[in-house]
Amino acid sequence: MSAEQAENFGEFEATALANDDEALLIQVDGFEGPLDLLLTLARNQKVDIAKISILKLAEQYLEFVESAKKLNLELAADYLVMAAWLAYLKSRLILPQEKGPDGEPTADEMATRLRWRLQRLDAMRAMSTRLMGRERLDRDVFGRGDPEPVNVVKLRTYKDTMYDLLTAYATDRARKLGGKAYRPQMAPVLAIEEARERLERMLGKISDWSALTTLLPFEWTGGNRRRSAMASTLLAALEMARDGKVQLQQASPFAEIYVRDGQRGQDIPSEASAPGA
Amino acid sequence: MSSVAKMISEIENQMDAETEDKQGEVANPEHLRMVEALLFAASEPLDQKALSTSLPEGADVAGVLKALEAVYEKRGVNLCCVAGKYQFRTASDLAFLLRKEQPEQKRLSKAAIETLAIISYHQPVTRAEIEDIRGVAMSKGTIDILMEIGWIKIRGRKRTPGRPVTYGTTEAFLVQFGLESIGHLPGLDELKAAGFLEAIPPSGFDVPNPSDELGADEDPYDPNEPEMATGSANLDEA
Amino acid sequence: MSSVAKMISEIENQMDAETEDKQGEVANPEHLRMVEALLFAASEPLDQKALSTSLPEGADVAGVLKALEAVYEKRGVNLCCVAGKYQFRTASDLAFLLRKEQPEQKRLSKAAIETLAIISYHQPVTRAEIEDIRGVAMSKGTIDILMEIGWIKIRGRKRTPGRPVTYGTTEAFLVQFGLESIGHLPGLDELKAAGFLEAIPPSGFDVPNPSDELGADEDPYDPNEPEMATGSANLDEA
Repeated sequence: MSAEQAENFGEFEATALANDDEALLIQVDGFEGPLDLLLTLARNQKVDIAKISILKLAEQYLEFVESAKKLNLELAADYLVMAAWLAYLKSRLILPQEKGPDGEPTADEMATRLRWRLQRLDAMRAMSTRLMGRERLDRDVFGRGDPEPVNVVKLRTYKDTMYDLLTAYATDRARKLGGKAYRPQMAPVLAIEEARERLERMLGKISDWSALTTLLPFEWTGGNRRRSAMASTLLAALEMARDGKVQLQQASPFAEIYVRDGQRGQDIPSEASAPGA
Repeated sequence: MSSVAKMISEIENQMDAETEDKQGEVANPEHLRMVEALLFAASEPLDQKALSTSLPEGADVAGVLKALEAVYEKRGVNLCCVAGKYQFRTASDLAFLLRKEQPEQKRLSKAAIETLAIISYHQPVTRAEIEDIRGVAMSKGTIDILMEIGWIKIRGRKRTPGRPVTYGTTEAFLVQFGLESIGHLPGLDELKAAGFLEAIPPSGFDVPNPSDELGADEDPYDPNEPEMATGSANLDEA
Repeated sequence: MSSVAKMISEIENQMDAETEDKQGEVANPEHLRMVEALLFAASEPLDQKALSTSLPEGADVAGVLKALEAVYEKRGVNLCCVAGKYQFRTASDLAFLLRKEQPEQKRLSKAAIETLAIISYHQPVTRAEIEDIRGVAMSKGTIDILMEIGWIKIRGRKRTPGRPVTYGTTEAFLVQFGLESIGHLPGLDELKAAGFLEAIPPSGFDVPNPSDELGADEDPYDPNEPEMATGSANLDEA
């Protein structure tokens, strides 16, 4: 190891990278891979990288790898791959120029390519320094410390329509008039007791034979209401007939049923004189 | 001179007046820049003491602030002093720029739409009457909501003990519900025909003819009239 | 004339020059105030489109921004264009006043900084290409850290075997580094002239620019596309 190298790399240490993809590899501290190592060596030649001697560089690199081996450092595989490649390049650079096998680039072309890569890495390093050296927000320059947020004003519109208004009015009014207590809706049925009471009250007032249909309550008209009134009144009349309070007669099935007070005479009206048949 | 340049020139004139007030004392432009940056970046208003610790020793912070105030007086951003502390705020006349309107569609609550319906049909109507018609006590919020939307208003006072205020609907109400006038609200027969009511309404059901005119027992509303004790209505009184 | 007034007068002269450039077109002072207020109030940079939605129709937003940039050029607060958007920022020469003594939250590793630089100048760029430039395999953490900070993003896939994903920088990167666009990266022209931005490996005469646009051999990134095996670069191939 040359004195110059010792000065630069004498203190390198091996560091295991924990919690990393490369955890099992040993990295030479301070170097970001073989190209970085080459770039550092190239800088030590103190000439423009564009004009650097690749042969000298290859020798330095190989020397470095040798010294690492002596220190029992296990180098990461990519350093060794680079070493092998550089050893090959070195051998070709020493030999007279000739094309490699299968149209492989010449040693000079390979050297130029390596030089170019080193220059490019060097340039990108410089750019990263320039980039990070820029004035950065919240470190060098600052935005408004107390921004005024945009007030969101809700513009309310209502979807309620005339229909909603009228529905509300009708249901509300109906509910109030219906009283506050719950009232089940009654089916339109005339109770038999009610029909019998009615019939009993009417007994004194009806004349001789009266058609049952004429005795139905006036307000029980139409459809189911009338049929319920008819059925209940008939049942009431049958009950009263059983008790002997009324007499009933019907000329034929589905014909008009006649009612009269049970206290009246036994004479039966003829078909012809039956009222309202 | 361009109009912008003219505007700036005006500021300059104010500035001159400002600095003359101080008898030749001139705000240091570099200090002006510093205070400008400090106030801009600060997350809270800064007082003179806080500013002077950042400025070079001996800087005339008060003078700089005065000058800055003048510079920004007519700008979109003003230098404001609140409780002895300074901060930049956007000019108050531009507040509308920082407002974003977001439409939102809503529906009235059941109680609110029912109350609105009763007010519309029974106007002029007092709170007690509304409660009597609805059969439930009304929460204060219901009337407030309808007032806030602008669909109802206080229209008068009833000539009854306590002189309770009477409510009625507004023009905005007519617009919302597509009515030409309050008189165009559908009557009993129309409600029946449209199926809103049973064919045979419960006895005692009547639909009033609402009117915008002052009622016979109603006085116009005078907002300056001292409020009388207006306890909640006696339901049995109505 | 006081020195402050003189300073403002200078601004005025700049402004005159500015408005003359535009051949008599004068930035409306009221629009100037509006843009000033909007940009001052916002915490984020605003683009011309966002500004114009708040301004009266037909307002010359670009002209107003130019005028405003001139007005604030020498002030403690400057109008900056970052990522194609506009934002007021404190003048950079006043950083010493404002620099907060907070330790930089996450000190980026050398590898991360280099990787960021390579991605910003070479975008769209694949992992293999980054590794080729740096000459070393990249640890997964490096990309992750930059992604987490929000400075880089996956932007597409290269139309090469394996369809590797391509990386690029984000808007947050431009905002953080005060760049108007990728094209404003420092030293971009030097890199281009030296041929260091040539496609990797050098493919001929074309000198691609770093670009937000999809490259010719790049497909937009579809996060749902199944990931292919993306081995690390072969160093011996280079």
